[in-house]
Amino acid sequence: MELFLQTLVDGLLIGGLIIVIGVGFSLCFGVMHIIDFAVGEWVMLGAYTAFWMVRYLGRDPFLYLPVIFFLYLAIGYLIYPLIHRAVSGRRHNPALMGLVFTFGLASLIKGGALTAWGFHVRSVTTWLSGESLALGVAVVPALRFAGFAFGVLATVAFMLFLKWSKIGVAIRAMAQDRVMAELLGVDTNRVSALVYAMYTGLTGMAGVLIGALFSIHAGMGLKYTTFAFFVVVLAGMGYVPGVIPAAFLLGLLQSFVTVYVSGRYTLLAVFFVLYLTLLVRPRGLLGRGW
Amino acid sequence: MDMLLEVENLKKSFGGVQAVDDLSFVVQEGSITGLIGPNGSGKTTCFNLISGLLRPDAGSIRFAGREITSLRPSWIARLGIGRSFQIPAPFTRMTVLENVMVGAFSRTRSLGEASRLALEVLEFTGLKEKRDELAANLTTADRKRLEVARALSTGPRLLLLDEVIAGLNPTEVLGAMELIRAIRARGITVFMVEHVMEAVLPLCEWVIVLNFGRKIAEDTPDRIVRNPAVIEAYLGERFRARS
Amino acid sequence: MAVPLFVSSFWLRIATEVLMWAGLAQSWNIIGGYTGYLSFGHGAFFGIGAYTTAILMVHAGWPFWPTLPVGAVLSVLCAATIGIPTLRLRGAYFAIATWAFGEAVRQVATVLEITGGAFGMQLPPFLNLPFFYEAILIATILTYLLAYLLLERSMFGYKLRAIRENEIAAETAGVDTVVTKIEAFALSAIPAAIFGGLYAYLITYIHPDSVLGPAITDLMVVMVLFGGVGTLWGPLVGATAIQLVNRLLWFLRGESTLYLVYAGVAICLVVLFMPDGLMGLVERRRVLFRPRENLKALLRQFKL
Amino acid sequence: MREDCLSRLNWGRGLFLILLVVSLLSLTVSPTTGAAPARDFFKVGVVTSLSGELAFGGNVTKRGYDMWADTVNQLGGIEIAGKRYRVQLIYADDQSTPATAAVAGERLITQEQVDFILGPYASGTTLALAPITEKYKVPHITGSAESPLIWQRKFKYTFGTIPPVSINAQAPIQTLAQDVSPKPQTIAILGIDDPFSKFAAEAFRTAAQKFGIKVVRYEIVPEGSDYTPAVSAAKAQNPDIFAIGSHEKAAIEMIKAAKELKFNPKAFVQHYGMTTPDFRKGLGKDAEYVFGASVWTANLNYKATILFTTPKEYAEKFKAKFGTEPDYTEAASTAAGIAFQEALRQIKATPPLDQAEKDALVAALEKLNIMTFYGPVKFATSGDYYHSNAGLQPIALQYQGGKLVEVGPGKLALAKPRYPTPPWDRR
Repeated sequence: MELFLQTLVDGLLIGGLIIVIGVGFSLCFGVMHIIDFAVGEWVMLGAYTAFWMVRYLGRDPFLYLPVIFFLYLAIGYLIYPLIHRAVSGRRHNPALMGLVFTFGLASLIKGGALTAWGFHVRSVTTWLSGESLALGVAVVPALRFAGFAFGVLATVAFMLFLKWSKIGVAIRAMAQDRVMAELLGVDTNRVSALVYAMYTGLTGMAGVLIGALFSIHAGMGLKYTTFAFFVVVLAGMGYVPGVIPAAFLLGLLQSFVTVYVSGRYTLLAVFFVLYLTLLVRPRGLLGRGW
Repeated sequence: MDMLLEVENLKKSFGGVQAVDDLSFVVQEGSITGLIGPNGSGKTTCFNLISGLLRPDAGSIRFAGREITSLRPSWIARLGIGRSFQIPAPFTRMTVLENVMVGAFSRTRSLGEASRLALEVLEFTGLKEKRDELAANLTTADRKRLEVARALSTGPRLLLLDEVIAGLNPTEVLGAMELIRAIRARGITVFMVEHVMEAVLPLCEWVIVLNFGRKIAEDTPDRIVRNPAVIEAYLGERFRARS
Repeated sequence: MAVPLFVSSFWLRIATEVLMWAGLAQSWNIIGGYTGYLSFGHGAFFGIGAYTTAILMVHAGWPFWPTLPVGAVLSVLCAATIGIPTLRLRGAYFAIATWAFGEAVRQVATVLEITGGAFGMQLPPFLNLPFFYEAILIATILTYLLAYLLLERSMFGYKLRAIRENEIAAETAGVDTVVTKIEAFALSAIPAAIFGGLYAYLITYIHPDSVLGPAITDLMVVMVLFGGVGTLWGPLVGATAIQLVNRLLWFLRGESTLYLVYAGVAICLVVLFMPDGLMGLVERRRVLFRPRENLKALLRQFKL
Repeated sequence: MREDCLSRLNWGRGLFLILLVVSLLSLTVSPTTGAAPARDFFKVGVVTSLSGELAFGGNVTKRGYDMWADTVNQLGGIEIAGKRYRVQLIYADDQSTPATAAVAGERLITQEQVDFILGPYASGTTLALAPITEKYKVPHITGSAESPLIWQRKFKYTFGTIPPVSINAQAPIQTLAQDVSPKPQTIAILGIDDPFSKFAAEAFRTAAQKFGIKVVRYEIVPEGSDYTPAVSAAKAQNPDIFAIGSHEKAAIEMIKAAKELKFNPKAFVQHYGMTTPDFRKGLGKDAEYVFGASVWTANLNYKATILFTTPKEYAEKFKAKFGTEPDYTEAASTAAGIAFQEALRQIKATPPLDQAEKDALVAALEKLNIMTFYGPVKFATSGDYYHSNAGLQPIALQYQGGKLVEVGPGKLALAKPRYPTPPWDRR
């Protein structure tokens, strides 16, 4: 029973972290119809940025969360025109080119990180590292809880922003129908740029937490790309609220398979569920996808 | 004359909008039938439902006595319904001939035979001279012709034409009307959505009028233009002033 | 008749590699280039071929040649399994599903007993390099011949290109797009599996990371893109250029991670400025490489 | 009519294709490896990972090989029958992939015509290189690869100076079973799914069973997964020993997870991974008390005569040259060079080596039994560990006061093992 509760808690905590990546990624897809293969690489870059900032500026990596958010917001905003160019109508198959472009971007970022920083494993320590809370019989690592809380809060804040702000309304309009939004006077190019920027900002920020929880190395992105894909398919591609249950499902799937079956089959179980979803409910578990 | 296409109680909604609402009509074999209505009245949706690109929420479509509701578009095409698109959708990096050959593969598996069939269609539609041009390089009028040619190449009994005349200059309009008549002369039934009344009225033998997804009238063209409901909904001031 | 082009077995090995990549790139081109559906897990078929050959030779004692068709058939079955649910959906789903498939096959190979798990597998050594050179040469020629006959000279090729250009229009023109796409995907898996089997026997040691790693798919995509998507000779040109540059860099600088950067930059630049690849430049069909205009267009987009 | 349709399809292309087929098929070649030109130095090929995933380890072997070559050349070369012959190392990067390792071997042997080869860092690349050296009958010693798979294959021309991991990893378990009290009763083993780590985990299990420690959980998880659930599951068994079969990266994450979960077994056991600087940096004071294994440290008291007299001397010279402390891989790589050097001296072969001399070199290596600063080098000539170094005894290490200390097994101990490990907040 104790192990069961601990497994449940572990799973939910993993899920909480994945939400942040999933929300940005899903929205990015909903608005721009582009899958960003570099999603894991933004996580990796965020983690490295935190590492270097702590190395040269000292203090706790959590302090740099806002800085990193705005840094990657800016980077995303500057990269967007390139993506726009890749998918603009002058090409024969814009959607294909967009995919290939982000694929190349991922290779570029990963290769750059490997070349610049090598295969060393780095880690950062926060004031919460190694601390834990007791929740009944289960132990809740404080850092994980912080990650979870951050994930949930960031997602809620983001949803509120989408719901209430003027630009949020434009974003939702675009996610529904791009052409219609354009006709209604939404500057789709600007909105897309903002969405991409927010997505890179959020993902970079998630990278800080992931880096603090695990270790930081250039190859860490691959796993989060897989998770992001899993989450959006389960949520229904482009359906942002679906990300929350999907991420928790992924977390629970991981922890329960590891504990009660074997850690070797964890990723296989994830892939199996992904395939089953595509087969049976391609529009997501809630059937609300694109 | 037989009924080639029978549509019964067809319904389709997008989100909260009822695009096609309880629509029933028939198209007689060998006729040229027009489908008209104001913008957003559900004409193209209706075409998409017939050609299988959309699945209806309710209702049935029968073609030559056979139920075709919810069949895949390629099956419907092979059964004998060709269609053109309002916004021409040529295979841009293929030549005019190759474009039409793709449709001809519905009738044959041989390259040579497909090429023969395609050339014949091109000759008929007046595109033979341009057979080796890339589709991307065609003028708007030629693209519309190519749409028709590709639809014809599948060997249809019923041809759905979605605004093949709109956007053409007066000479081209005459050419297109001539082509449509020639198509019917070959025994192919034509069912067309069109905005340009100057073309619809002389061409069609029967006209169906939609508004907000519902059929508000159907009749011969000369009677349609005098139908108050139609005038009210659609034709408006322009035609009243002329008549 | 014999032309002594290669003086040492080192260069013969390089030539063998170039030919293999040319064939692999073409296999990706069938689905990614001609059909316009991006398979980001194509390396999985290479790995399935490699493991099939290894398992049949090591555990079942088969001779080499009959293992190749078995690997090809298995790959076709896998392609159909992945293709049937996802090729009904939009291209983005297919990209994700194939990517996940690639990762899943790697996981399976790592977990199973019969594949040797993370220990990899060793095949009986057969170190006759000219044999492999000629076998791979023939496989590559057959791949190109297949591509030429099926994609450039038959009904199937027309249908694929129609799907790439406009899927809805193709469907209404009577092309059963789902079946055609699944056929194309299954077809594209065959050469990949054959090369996998040849590779396994050539290197004699295979491991989940070496035959199922993401790098294999990456390279196929880069090579096709660089050479020219959806053209017959593009993959050959791209593979030759990229693999030679790869080996040259290795020879001169020996920095393999920098190579990832070059590949990434190459992909991005090709997408942005040269979407038809080298073949596009050669054929002067659409030279988008006009630096000044491109720069201006880019700057315009910054004024948001 | 058919012509109409096909006229656009360029017949020239088809012709080009046919020409290509003909010209390429006509290239029937046989590899030519003629006799090497006369020279008065030994050409030594080195295939190792200078780039890619294993570049860090590859550079470790490179330092070891360089240390050997530079020291030999400082003395004027290898003395053979009264004359000295210098050595020249020629590096070929294997990019951490088997395919490139094979090409690299091919290049060194056929292009550079090297006399013998010093082998790669990793087992996977070694397994791809060994068939090439076998094909050309070129002697090959790896100073690092240690997977039992290499030795099971019984390559005639391939040797290794490090004993297989399946032997080494037993050392800390043996120490815990025999040298501490009360003796631990239970062990949970968590391994990573790569060849090296999996062999280590299996070695832990074998040793535990041999020394009467009950294995309460044994699990292999894939690299890069979230280890917390797996550690939770291990914790639930409340074992005395928690053993981690992995490289340093996963070990760091697992120990972090253990701390967060307040999992406090009486001993943490790792093997080579814990000897790396990354491990200590990554964990800080949480690295304290962790047990590990090695085959060599600078503190051992071997007495030798060839090139270096003691481990201490080697370590000092190494530090003066490279600025870092040598670890066991660097020492083993240097020892690989020494093994070649001694075998060459015994058979009195002078460069360039012809095939008969290369075969004689292999025969001499099989008979070799020498004492070096690295310890005894004697290659097994039969059994499951064919051609691996059977002379060495593995050592158990522990972090004590931020330093690695030899704690066993038995007489090899230079300090007493600290056991049991205190709770997390008192380290």
